Amino acid sequence: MRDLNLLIGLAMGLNLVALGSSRLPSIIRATALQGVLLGIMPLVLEHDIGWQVVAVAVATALGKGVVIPGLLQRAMRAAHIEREIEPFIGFVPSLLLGALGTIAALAVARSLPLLPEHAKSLLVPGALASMLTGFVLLIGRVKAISQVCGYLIFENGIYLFGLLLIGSTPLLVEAGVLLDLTVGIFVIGIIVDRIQRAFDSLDTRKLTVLRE
Amino acid sequence: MRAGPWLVLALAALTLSAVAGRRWPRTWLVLIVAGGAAAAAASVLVLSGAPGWEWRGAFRIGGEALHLRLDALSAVFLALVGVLGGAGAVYAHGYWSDAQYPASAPRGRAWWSVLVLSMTLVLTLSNGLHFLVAWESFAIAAFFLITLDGGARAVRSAGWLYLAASHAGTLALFAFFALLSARTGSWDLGPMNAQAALAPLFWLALFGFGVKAGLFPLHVWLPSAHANAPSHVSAIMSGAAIKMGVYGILRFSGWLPVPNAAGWVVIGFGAVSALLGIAFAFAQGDLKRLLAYCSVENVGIILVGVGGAMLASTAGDAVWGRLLLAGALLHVWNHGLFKGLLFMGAGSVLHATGTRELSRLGGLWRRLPWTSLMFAVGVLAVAGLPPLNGFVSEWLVYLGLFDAVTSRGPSAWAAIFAALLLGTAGALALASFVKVGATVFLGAPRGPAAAKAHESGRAMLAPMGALAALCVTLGLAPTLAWPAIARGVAAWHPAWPATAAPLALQAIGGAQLALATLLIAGAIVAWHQWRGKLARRALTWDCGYAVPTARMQYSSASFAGIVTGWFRWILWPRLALRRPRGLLPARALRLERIPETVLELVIAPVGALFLQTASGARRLQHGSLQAYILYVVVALAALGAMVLEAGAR
Amino acid sequence: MRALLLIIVPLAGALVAALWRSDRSRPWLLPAVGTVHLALSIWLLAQPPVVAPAAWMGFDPVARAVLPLVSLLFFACSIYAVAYLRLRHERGNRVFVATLLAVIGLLSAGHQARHLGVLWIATEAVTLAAVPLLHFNGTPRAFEATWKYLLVGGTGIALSLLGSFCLGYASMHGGGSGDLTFVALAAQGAALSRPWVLIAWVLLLAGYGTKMGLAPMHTWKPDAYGEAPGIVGALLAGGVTTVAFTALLRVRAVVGAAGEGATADRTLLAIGLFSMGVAALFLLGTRNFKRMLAYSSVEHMGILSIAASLGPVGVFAALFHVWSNGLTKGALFLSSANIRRAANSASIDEVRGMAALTPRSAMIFVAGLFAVTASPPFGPFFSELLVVRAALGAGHYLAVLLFLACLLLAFFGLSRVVFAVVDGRPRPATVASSRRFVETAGALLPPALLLGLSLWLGLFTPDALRESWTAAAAQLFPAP
Amino acid sequence: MMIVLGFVLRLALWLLLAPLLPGLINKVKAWVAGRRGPPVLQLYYDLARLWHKQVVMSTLASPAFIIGPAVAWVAVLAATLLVPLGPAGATLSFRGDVILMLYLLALARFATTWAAMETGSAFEGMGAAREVSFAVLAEAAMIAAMLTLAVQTGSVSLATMLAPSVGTSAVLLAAGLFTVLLVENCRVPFDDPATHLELTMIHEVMVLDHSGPPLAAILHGASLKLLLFAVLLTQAVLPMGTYSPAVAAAVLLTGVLVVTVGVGAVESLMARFSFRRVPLLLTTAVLLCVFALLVAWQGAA
Repeated sequence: MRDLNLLIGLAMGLNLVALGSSRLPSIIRATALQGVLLGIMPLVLEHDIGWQVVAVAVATALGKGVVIPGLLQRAMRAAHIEREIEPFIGFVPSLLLGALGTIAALAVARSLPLLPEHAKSLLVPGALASMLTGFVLLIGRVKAISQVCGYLIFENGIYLFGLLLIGSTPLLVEAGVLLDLTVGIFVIGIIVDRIQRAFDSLDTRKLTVLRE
Repeated sequence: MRAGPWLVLALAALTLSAVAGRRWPRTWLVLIVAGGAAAAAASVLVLSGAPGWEWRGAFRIGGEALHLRLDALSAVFLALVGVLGGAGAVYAHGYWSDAQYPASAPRGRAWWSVLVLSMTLVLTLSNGLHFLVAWESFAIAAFFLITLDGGARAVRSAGWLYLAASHAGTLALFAFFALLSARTGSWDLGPMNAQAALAPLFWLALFGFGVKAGLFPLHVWLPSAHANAPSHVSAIMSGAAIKMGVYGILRFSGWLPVPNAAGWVVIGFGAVSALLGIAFAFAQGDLKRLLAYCSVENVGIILVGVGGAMLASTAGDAVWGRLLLAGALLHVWNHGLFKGLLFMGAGSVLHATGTRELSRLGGLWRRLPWTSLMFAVGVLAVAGLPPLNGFVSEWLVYLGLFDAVTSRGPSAWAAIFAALLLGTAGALALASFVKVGATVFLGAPRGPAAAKAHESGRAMLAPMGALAALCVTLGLAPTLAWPAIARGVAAWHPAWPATAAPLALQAIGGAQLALATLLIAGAIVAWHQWRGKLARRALTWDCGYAVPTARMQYSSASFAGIVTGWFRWILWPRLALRRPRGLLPARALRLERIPETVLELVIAPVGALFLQTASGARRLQHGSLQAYILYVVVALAALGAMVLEAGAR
Repeated sequence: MRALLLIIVPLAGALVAALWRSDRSRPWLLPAVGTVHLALSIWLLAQPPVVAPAAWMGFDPVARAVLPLVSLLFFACSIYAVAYLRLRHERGNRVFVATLLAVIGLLSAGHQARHLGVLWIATEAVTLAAVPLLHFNGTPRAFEATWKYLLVGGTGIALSLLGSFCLGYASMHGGGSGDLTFVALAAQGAALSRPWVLIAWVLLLAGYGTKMGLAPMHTWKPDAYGEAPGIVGALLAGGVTTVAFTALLRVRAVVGAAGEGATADRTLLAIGLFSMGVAALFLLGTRNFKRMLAYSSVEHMGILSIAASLGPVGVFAALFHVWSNGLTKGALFLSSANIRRAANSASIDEVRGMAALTPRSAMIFVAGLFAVTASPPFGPFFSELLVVRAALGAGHYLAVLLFLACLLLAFFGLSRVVFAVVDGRPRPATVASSRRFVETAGALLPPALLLGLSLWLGLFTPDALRESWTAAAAQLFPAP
Repeated sequence: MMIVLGFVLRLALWLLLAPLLPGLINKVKAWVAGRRGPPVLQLYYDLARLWHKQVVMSTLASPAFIIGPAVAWVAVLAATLLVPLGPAGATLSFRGDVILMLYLLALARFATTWAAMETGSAFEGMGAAREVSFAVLAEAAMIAAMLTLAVQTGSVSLATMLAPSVGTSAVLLAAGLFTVLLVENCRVPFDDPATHLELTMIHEVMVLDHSGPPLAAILHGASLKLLLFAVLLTQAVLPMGTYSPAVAAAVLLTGVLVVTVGVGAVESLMARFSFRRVPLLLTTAVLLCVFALLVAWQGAA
């Protein structure tokens, strides 16, 4: 349990890094690292580690930690952007929001009716904090890449919550969920790439042609 | 003889005519006249004492078994629909012919059939679900008929306004029938007066049907729709279609219990409609718009009768209620006939001159003698003057009101109010139709269009002649119509059985006949005697002014000027004025426009408010994905709060 | 097995399409699969199979009440697609045909899913599979629409995943065995942890509501429907949204079993009314007739949501409305696609007088307008009347008032746009562009068929369908 | 036989007596002004002369131009048949005849204005417009007056309505009806039958183009209408039912004379109102009649 909480704590720290950083590479890196951490978690959580669990862990770590960040980095280089500029929610307010959110997540998780074995775990607060971070990035950032990272972190949060159910849900379902999530992110990555080519930019302020 | 076969025949002929309408105009004409005649025959049978006809089929539509019913109340309206449907079709054959309107004439015929068919169904269906279906298809058919000449922007916007208003009414009926069926557990319609809990539903029906009937503040769609529609369509819209609203109000105040205030409200709105409708009519400068507003007045008169009957039935089934309802029902017929006639006459004028502007017409009696003659009959009838039919029904309503006053019950106050307003409205109607008749047909032509006018063909004159003949017949022999009307009254209120014509009605019939004889004799004598003394025809004397021009004639706006001033508070006349300046003024201008007050000063601002809200809301969808995700978060929070609040309780 | 064929045949078709060589003959795979799919689902509708209670997938009453509609819609679209893709021969259709077939296969899976996790997987898969369809036109606008569809839709889908987890946790909290089929969850009943059930409901409502297009999560809809080809719009509006709706119905049944049905109904009613209001306001102002259809879809999703909150009677009406709305919307999307193609624009500022240029499509478009605004005798009239009656029966007078007011405003907005497009005198540029478009049978028959079916559905609702809706309502509201 | 005789007698009474009234009024006016004035029978002479004159018709006018006056005359005459003459009663009486009477007067108005509009003259258009406009308020006052009578007597037939028990409302009703009489018959202060300034006239200006026998019909019709109103006013105000036949006849005759003299007195003492003030006076008449109605309602309760 302590190992798990340590990993979750790290992931929560990475949330703050992603919120506070203005440089896109560091956001991508923080997201990637969080993905790898998430990949490790099932190994820590499960008591009897079969090949399926290892496969899921490796797939998660590879997908979230390597493939998608790689895609994003390629798009970033192609678009020649390094920095997030003029975000809708500034970096300091984002960071404050993130910190407050983390505290709130801890408080809220305490008031939720959790099973006794989950009461001490950081899984629920970690999930809430990551989801909040994801939302802040999705709502507050201008560059498409930051938004995709936000979406990834948001999904990481959900993944963390899903770990509560590990062991009680059939593996087939878990694998399906994972596959869907990965494909989803992959498709998003592809679209980002296409947008970069079509608009020659990844600034979402240019993506407001469709409006009332 | 039974009415059922005739009705089935009518439905079949009308359905066939809808199919035949696009390709074969003559077949269509034969079928629709046959259908109209069969419908009228079925109604006449029921109205002359044949048992009412009721039929339940095993055939299901929308999950409900077909249920048709023709009782005396439906028959009163169905007879009118049959007559106007047939007459209007004949008129359309000349007025909106394939030669003149190759694109829209076939469509017009098909929709005409649908309109008449669906009105027939509205009057006979006895199932709430099917009633709504027929009601809406009637409304939509009317919409497509109004916009037959879709090229003109005015026509399109008039059509849309009609459609929008009609839809608002239909939605009220939607709620009405849904609530009715939710309360009773069945879509089937029929007498259910015993269930007192149903009384509040009347307000929904009053709104829904009131929109269609053109009750005063709900009339906003009516003037422009009736003015811009092709004239045969205006004729059936004003003559029969708005009566469907009256039918609805009557039907469901007869079958359902009504709240105690219903009679007061209906008689109040009726009286106000009568007065304001005719005040607006008098001020109009557009021939067909004037006629349209006059329909508002006449619906008001009808509803005064209906409201009075409701008051009487709550005041212990007082006898005067029957007179009022009989007057209202007779006025349904009368108004249908003379307004159909007038709109057809207006159509002939429009056909001949291409304009509806009173200020461009004039002196048409010489070029359109037959149209003028029949229009004059319509004018006399609509002004409620003896010895024509308009007077008889108004007289019945007045008599009922006077009786209500002398009975000195609480409803006397409503009757006093209504009688005063009706009297004023009557005088205004006379003024309006002197104005119409004079500016269109008398004096000198005010423009080249009027000077080169030509008389309409026989297909247009014949139906006008038929309607005029019916107007005269109903005027001179009201006792002929009485049994029919009395059965209609009995169908509305079973405790008011049909009796023989009251003595006073017989007397008025005799008086009408005698008066007509006297008038015709007087006219003939005068014409023969005095024409012999005709020294010469000369320029109008005009106090000696020797070079009169047509533009010096009193115009429509100046004729109505005094009364427009009195009703300034509701008419809001808009004036564009350029005074003559200098010694030798070159130009001067005076334009008066009467706005659609309710539409422009009430509906339009409210609509603008909605549009403003809408455009404000539309700014929320400004293309920024970040905001869209924020909305998701907000929705999540709101839903969470709702659930929390529910949990807290 | 027959039920599984509904999924396998299209997916196999997708595989074949991906491998097929000829661009010219490939589109014919669509009607081929469509016919088989339709035949299968009608057979299943007439003779429903027995579904094992514990099965993860199955053609149960809820699937039976909705899936044939999707099948029908796909059939019409597949015929239309042949004509459409012939017009668009300049663009390769390999991806388009393959993904279209995959979408219908996954939709069939989603409708038949009886397991919380499987349901989510299938729904998410449909969302992703539809992406290539959306940017078929390959314009920057199409990519922008896809981007928004993906991120807003993705957020929603993630929320519904979280909701599913919460529901799973509620079951675990109540000592559940880890069986996440809806039957098992409902069987746990009051044992489910209520707080977690409620949290799950909120998340699932927001999540699947995004997929359905309930306001304020509807924002992707106008963009996606506006930029995607008409067939895609028809399928999204009539098929994909219904998966999310049946998902909500299934979850609502579990929530009801846990004893929180009333709370769920309150939220459904509120979000439904809100959606209708938002849609009505947007309809009043929009100047693009394809976006108009999207807002109309939002409005009808609101109606479904309201109906779903009214108990078994309401659910019956809702399922009826799923059918009538799906068919009518299909006709509108396809006829508007014709008009859009002929006029080369979807803005009412540029398009008018289409009654003269594409008379038959315009006629279907106008008839569709009356149908979709609940004018009799089309299907939506009857279904909406049932909804109103159910709401009045439940005593929701204020809600009905708002409902009718929204219908009226929506009618104003819709009729304004439709008549602006149809009436008047066409612009010269429109006349020129319409010369390149011919109203072929392939482009006219599908919308006409759908409209005809909507009419037929209203007037003569087949007993088999009524019975299937009743059975579905009974499945979702089991008699105590 | 008696019925026919009575009918002929009453008809003769109406037809022959009517032209006397304008002569009386003019005599009163002359007397007040200290002039000798035209003979009382002047209108009879005028009518006789006009009857023999030829007719001139505007080139614009249709046959209705000369039929109109005949129709108007018949209509007024028909209206007089409904009005009871004190003890002699009415020729025709039935429930609701009061409304027929009002509408017969309206028919007369319609025919006159229609004929006026035939000429296409601005002057006659103006007169017609004024006539029909002021009639609107007069009509409301008449309805209110008739309602008052109906309330007082509980009847809706002129024969019984016009014999009310005298009530407090009589004064109000008298004032209201007298005003209506003045406007309906185009007397001062609404109109000035003596002036020849066209712009200020109502009735006179409408008949500018009429000549010969039609004009005679118009003039005679106007005098009939005046008599009708005078008879109506007298009987509406006085409790005719309480008198013996002879007294009643005398009272009616006196009443008509008083009304006639009253009209003459008003014309001598007042100036014509400006047109802006006419509606005000008419509204006052309406209000007087409505108040009379309220008082009658209270009194009869």
